[in-house]
Amino acid sequence: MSEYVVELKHITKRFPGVVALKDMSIGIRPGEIHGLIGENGAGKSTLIKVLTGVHTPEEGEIFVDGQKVVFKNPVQSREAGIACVYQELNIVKQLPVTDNVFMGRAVKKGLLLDYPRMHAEAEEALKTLGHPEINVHLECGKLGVGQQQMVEIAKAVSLDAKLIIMDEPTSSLGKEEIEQLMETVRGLKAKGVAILFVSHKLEELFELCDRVTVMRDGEHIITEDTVNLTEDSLINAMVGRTLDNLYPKEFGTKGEVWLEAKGLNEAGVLHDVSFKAHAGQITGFAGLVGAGRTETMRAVFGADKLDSGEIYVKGEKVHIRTPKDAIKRKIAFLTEDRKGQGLVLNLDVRTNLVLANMKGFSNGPFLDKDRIEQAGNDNVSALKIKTPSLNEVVGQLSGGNQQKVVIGKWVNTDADIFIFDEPTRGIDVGAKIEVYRVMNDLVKAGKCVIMVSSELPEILAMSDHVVVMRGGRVMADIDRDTPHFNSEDIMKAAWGGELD
Amino acid sequence: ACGGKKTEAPADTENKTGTETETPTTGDVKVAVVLKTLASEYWGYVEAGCKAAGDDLGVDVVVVGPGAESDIEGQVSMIEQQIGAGCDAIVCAPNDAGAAQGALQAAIDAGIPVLAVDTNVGIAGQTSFVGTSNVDAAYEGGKWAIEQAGTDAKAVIIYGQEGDNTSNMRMEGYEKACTEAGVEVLAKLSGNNLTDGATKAMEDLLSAYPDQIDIVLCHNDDTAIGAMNACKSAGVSDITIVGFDGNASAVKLILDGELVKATVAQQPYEMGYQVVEAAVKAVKLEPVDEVINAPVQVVTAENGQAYLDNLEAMKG
Amino acid sequence: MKNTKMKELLQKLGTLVALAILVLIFCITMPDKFMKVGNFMNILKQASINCLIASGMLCALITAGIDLSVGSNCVLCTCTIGVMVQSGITNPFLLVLCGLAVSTLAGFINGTLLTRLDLPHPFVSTMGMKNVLWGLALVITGSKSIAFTNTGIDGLMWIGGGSLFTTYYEGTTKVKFPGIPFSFILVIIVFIIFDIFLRKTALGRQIYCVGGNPEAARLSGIPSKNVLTFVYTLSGFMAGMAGIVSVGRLASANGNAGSTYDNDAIAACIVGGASFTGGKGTIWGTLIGALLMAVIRNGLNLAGAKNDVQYIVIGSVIILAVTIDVFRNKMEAKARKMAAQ
Amino acid sequence: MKNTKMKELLQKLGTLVALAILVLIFCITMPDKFMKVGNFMNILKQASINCLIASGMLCALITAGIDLSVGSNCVLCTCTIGVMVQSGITNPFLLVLCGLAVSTLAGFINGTLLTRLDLPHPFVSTMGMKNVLWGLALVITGSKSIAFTNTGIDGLMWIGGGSLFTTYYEGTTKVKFPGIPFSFILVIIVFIIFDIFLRKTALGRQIYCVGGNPEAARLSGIPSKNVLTFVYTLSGFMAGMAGIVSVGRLASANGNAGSTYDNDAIAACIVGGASFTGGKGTIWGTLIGALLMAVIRNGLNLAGAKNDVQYIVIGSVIILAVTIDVFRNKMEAKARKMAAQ
Ligand SMILES: Nc1ncnc2c1ncn2[C@@H]1O[C@H](COP(=O)(O)OP(=O)(O)OP(=O)(O)O)[C@@H](O)[C@H]1O
Ligand SMILES: Nc1ncnc2c1ncn2[C@@H]1O[C@H](COP(=O)(O)OP(=O)(O)OP(=O)(O)O)[C@@H](O)[C@H]1O
Ligand SMILES: [Mg+2]
Ligand SMILES: [Mg+2]
Repeated sequence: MSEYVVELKHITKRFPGVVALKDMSIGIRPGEIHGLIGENGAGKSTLIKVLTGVHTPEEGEIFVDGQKVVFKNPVQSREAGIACVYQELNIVKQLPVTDNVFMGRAVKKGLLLDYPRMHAEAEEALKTLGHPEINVHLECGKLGVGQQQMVEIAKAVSLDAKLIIMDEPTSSLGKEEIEQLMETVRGLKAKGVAILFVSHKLEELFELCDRVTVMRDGEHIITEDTVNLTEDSLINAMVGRTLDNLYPKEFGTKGEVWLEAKGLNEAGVLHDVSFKAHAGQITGFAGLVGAGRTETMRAVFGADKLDSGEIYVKGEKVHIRTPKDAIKRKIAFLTEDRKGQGLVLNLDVRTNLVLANMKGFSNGPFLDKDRIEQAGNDNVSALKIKTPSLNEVVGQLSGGNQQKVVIGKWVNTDADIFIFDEPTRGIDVGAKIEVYRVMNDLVKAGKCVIMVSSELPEILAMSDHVVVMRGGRVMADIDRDTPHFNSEDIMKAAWGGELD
Repeated sequence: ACGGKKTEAPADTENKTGTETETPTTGDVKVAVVLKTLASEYWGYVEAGCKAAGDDLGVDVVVVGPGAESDIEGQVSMIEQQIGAGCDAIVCAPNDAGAAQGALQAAIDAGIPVLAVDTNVGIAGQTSFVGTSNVDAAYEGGKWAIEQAGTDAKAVIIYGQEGDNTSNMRMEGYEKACTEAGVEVLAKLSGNNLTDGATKAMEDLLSAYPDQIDIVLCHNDDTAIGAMNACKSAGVSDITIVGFDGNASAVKLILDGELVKATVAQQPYEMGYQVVEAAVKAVKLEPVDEVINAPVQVVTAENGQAYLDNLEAMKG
Repeated sequence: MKNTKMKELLQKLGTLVALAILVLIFCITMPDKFMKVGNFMNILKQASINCLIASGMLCALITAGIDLSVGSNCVLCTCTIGVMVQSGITNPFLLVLCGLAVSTLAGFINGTLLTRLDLPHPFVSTMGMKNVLWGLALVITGSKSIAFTNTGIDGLMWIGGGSLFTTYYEGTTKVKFPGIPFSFILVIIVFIIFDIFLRKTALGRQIYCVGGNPEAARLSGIPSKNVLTFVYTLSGFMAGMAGIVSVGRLASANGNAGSTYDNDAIAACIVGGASFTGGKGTIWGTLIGALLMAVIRNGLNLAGAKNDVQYIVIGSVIILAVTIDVFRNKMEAKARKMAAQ
Repeated sequence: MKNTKMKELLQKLGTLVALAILVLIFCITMPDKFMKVGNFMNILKQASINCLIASGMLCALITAGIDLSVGSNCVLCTCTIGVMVQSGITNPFLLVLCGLAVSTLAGFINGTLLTRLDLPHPFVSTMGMKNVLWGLALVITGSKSIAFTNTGIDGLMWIGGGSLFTTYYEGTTKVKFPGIPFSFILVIIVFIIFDIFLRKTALGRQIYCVGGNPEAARLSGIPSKNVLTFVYTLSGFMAGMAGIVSVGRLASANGNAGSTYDNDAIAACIVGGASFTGGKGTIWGTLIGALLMAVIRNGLNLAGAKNDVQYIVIGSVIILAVTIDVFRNKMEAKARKMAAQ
């Protein structure tokens, strides 16, 4: 009997233009929670897809319970006892929850599917994940992103697997849901299921994992018991150097109010939302998932229609009906859903980088090739975007690098007011610092930055001023130099408590 | 580009056109035939006639046609190609006379004899037209049906594609026959030249005019078969359906005593044969009649068998 | 339960409203011609071939694909039978078998081309096949039409031409009730099977998955290629069924007969709620779409409308029907949003 | 620089290989008929209308849409001019203006229907419009064809029928070199403009963006709806251009002339590398696609192939051309993969 439930030995996997995995090895013990971390584009997702039979490696071997196996497709991997929650949502939006949970599997009664049983099992799986409220008959497209992620997790958990892989499962979940998920993971571990857990959030790894493997550039760097690791040693292994300050906050000079919302209302979504954001400051928006922060920003940006409310830009009352109006008013909005709303996946990096400012990169009707090239190269080096070239199709970049392209897209506009909705979602610690630096530079240049984030440490470290929302309402408005500027009070407000 | 003048004007007598070169021997003569389409039974007979003439006269005959009668541009292209590829005479059954005239002008300019078959091109300088007027042919068919059903009969017409010239002419002929005899035309509907469309049209006509229709005048044989289907499934048996084209399948139905009682046959094989004959004559600078009338025949139960035998013989 | 389901159905099918309105208009304007049992039976008959073809097309559309070869394929089936009958074969089972086999094979080739050659979209492969099959139908029939009447295959012809429960006025051969066309009964049977297949079987659900999110389907281990191959094979088979019905309905085989079928089938599906982006569409919606098309044609014919007017009206109604559906969806979404408050 | 660009182009266009092979085959098998300057000029002439229509269609396809109304729209333009000429108007500028205006308006309506009614896919709206426009063309011409020859609009007819640089044998009217068809020169001019437009202008790139992800485009400040409306208007305008060319090319206006145009245009685009899922396609690819189609038709006609054979061959070549492209793409990806270090 082997030490490992699943072991990968000397795996090499190539894609056009890149070698995603180089002689990579990893072993997962039964019943352990094994963390996997590495920079964006390090090859984590590729490794996982090799394990689940989606990609066939050029070299290397896979062992399950000491037996050599070859996975030609996901079914073989699933039959070998491996389940997976992929990084990107894999939901068929048009189908109900039950169908999604049972996608690729069938519970049959005679020739037909046994829907009553499938519904019951799907309900059960969601209940154990702490989401009994999700209606299994509802089409998935009608659920929130967080709920969709839960469906995705239920899909994996409901399989009777010996190894469950989770590729950044927490990136679209709120704090509460992350807690719930961790409980579930621990429960699975107790049942003897092994877990391979990918995350860019160090604290999650330390809290949850028994061992952690670090990858860099497709290669194995270390595998260590968590107890022997510190944040610094982990980061060092990951990026090849130590990072002294994870949150390099710099202060600008507080200026005029550049963006002000007064009494925004949208039936069922926003209720009397008002806030002010100053130039030369980062205004943080804190809250739990579904607090209405995204909806607020979409409304401000003209992506959704408001029922009532006023918006002032630099003191002037404006009527923003479409995103185009907003951009004209020098507002930029980095959306949280990069695939659906941020990028044109089948176009190249170059085009995506200038997507929001085609006019600015044109002479008359013609695009200025040289300037675009210049800006693209600047973005790639400033944001450390890992791509073979500017001509690469964006859809083929790793998740984190896609996020960086979206950031680049907005940096390339000459906006004054930047709204960043979950800007660091899914990007590695090193890259996060780059994003913070971008924000710092903007603030120092006297721009106005709004940062919506579900990560409290980030909010606390980077904001000059925090707006806390809950249920589509503003609960609190806290300055950095007031005593309420601490995690307890912000959480309290996010849960609906009164601050004195 | 119109009206290019020859340097050495040939004896420009009424109907012949000559080239400046010496008369070619029949062995090298190439006749290009561009039909409305080849993908139908009727044009298959024309093609067979052309080829047979080619064999008999020992000339090279190329027969082409676009995929559908509605493909006007396709036909223009074919005419251009045939002229471009070199031919001594060109025969055309135009999908659109105007369009064909435009394309055939190049042939006239180059002194290549131009002949029309089945449907007239009517281009200035045209050597000959072999065919029947669709108007007259339809008139004959209509008259025959009225003879059978009586002048107090009521008729419906199922036409082909609106805007199609042939369809328009057949319509004219049928209507002429009806007005002359005082037969009321209850309705005119399109069957799009397809059995499916015709079946639907006839079903709807039977619905709209129950027990009133005595005569169904159709613009082709597929249409007639469609009309027959509708009548049969509606239990209508006292009706006279007239088809057009003289396809073997329709003639067999006539002989079987089905509701299709007649089909107007324009002798496609004959037309094909005669037009090639005329073309060869024109190339040899022999005189050719400006209009060569192909006989029209209303094929009925009486003469049907003979007609079929004839068709069979021509194929062999 | 039953009630809510009915309500759901009604809600989902905005086109049903369009159909109802249309029928109403025709009933009011032409009570003597349109509003007759016989005419309604005619409409059912006239919709049959389109319904059968559209059912296969629907599956292709659900997978975000398209099958442009259905019309030619249907015709090829009829022509195959025609050629066999000409050569003296009259065993109905053998004829049906061969006809269906040819069409199913053609569908299978469509699917194989798409999946094994990794073609980007079935538009190309099926457009190519449309031409190939059309050509084949012309080749085997020698571009001639073949009549089936009096060839001794009345049993086979009954499928497309026969009616059940026909009643006559006593002692005459005059038809009182023209009977329910068997071809439409066939459609209903086929559609019930499709409904169960699409909603309740594993393969049926996989078709939606492949169309709704091909990547997710692949990652979930659904053999997308096999599913797609199956879908196009099924589409071919249904085209074959339509071909069998047209033996009796058209009483003739003609290689050029199928030119309008593809577009009619697509229109029926789309009007009935399917979408080019895949993952959507129901068989009952398709039925309504097909009936809608049949009713327009029928009504216009009864009104004696000319070709040109028919084109204009049909075009407008297609746009209108889909508009109504879109509008109704929007209203519904709005209502949901208000209720969420 | 120039060299690598040429290489890139060659690499990108696997269909060019298919075209070359095809030309070679015809040249070898029919040196006397096919391999003549005159014939090549014919091919260019024959491809012109399809090229013009396909250029507009390409834009629609890039936005993941389709425009099925182009054929009817082209015909409507010609018929409009026909009716005007019949009523005695012979000012070429006025005729062109009115023809283009009608087609552009029709395109604009297509775009407006799509974007303002939020229709799910332009298939429906443009299919509806196809019928409507066809009907209109028949209505205005009274379903009769109108001949342009000798109506005093020779200037206008020259656009579609004239040639440049025609040379004659000395002292005769016998044509030595038939001249480059002006319609094809027009195509080249239009295509160069399209190339620059699609590759180098902001609006052109926006068309690709809207095709790839309309929501992302909207949130990046690209007015997706306006871009789409523009695309369909442009498509209508190009159909109008094709209509103007056909005044001279067909020398007649006939309401039914456009039945094959839609599919030919789509085929040209798809064979040339465009995709139904949007975001892909180049104008030069489309040119090659259109030429490929024209060469097949021309070669088969010269070979005296029958319709049935033609259908089969055309279908097969369409499939083959796209297969070659897919295969070449795969090879290229593989090569890049092997090169990765
Ligand atoms: N299908 C593909 N085609 C081409 N290149 C790919 C493909 N999938 C991944 N890559 C490349 O392989 C490398 C590894 O990507 P992978 O998605 O495994 O990274 P990752 O470690 O999961 O990063 P992240 O943390 O951003 O999710 C990247 O450079 C990426 O661009
Ligand atoms: N995970 C979820 N669970 C339940 N409802 C959700 C969820 N995500 C979004 N919603 C719905 O969307 C509305 C507003 O969500 P919004 O995305 O604006 O919130 P947010 O504060 O930005 O949260 P997030 O962190 O998900 O972006 C909520 O009122 C809720 O109805
Ligand atoms: Mg990843
Ligand atoms: Mg949010």
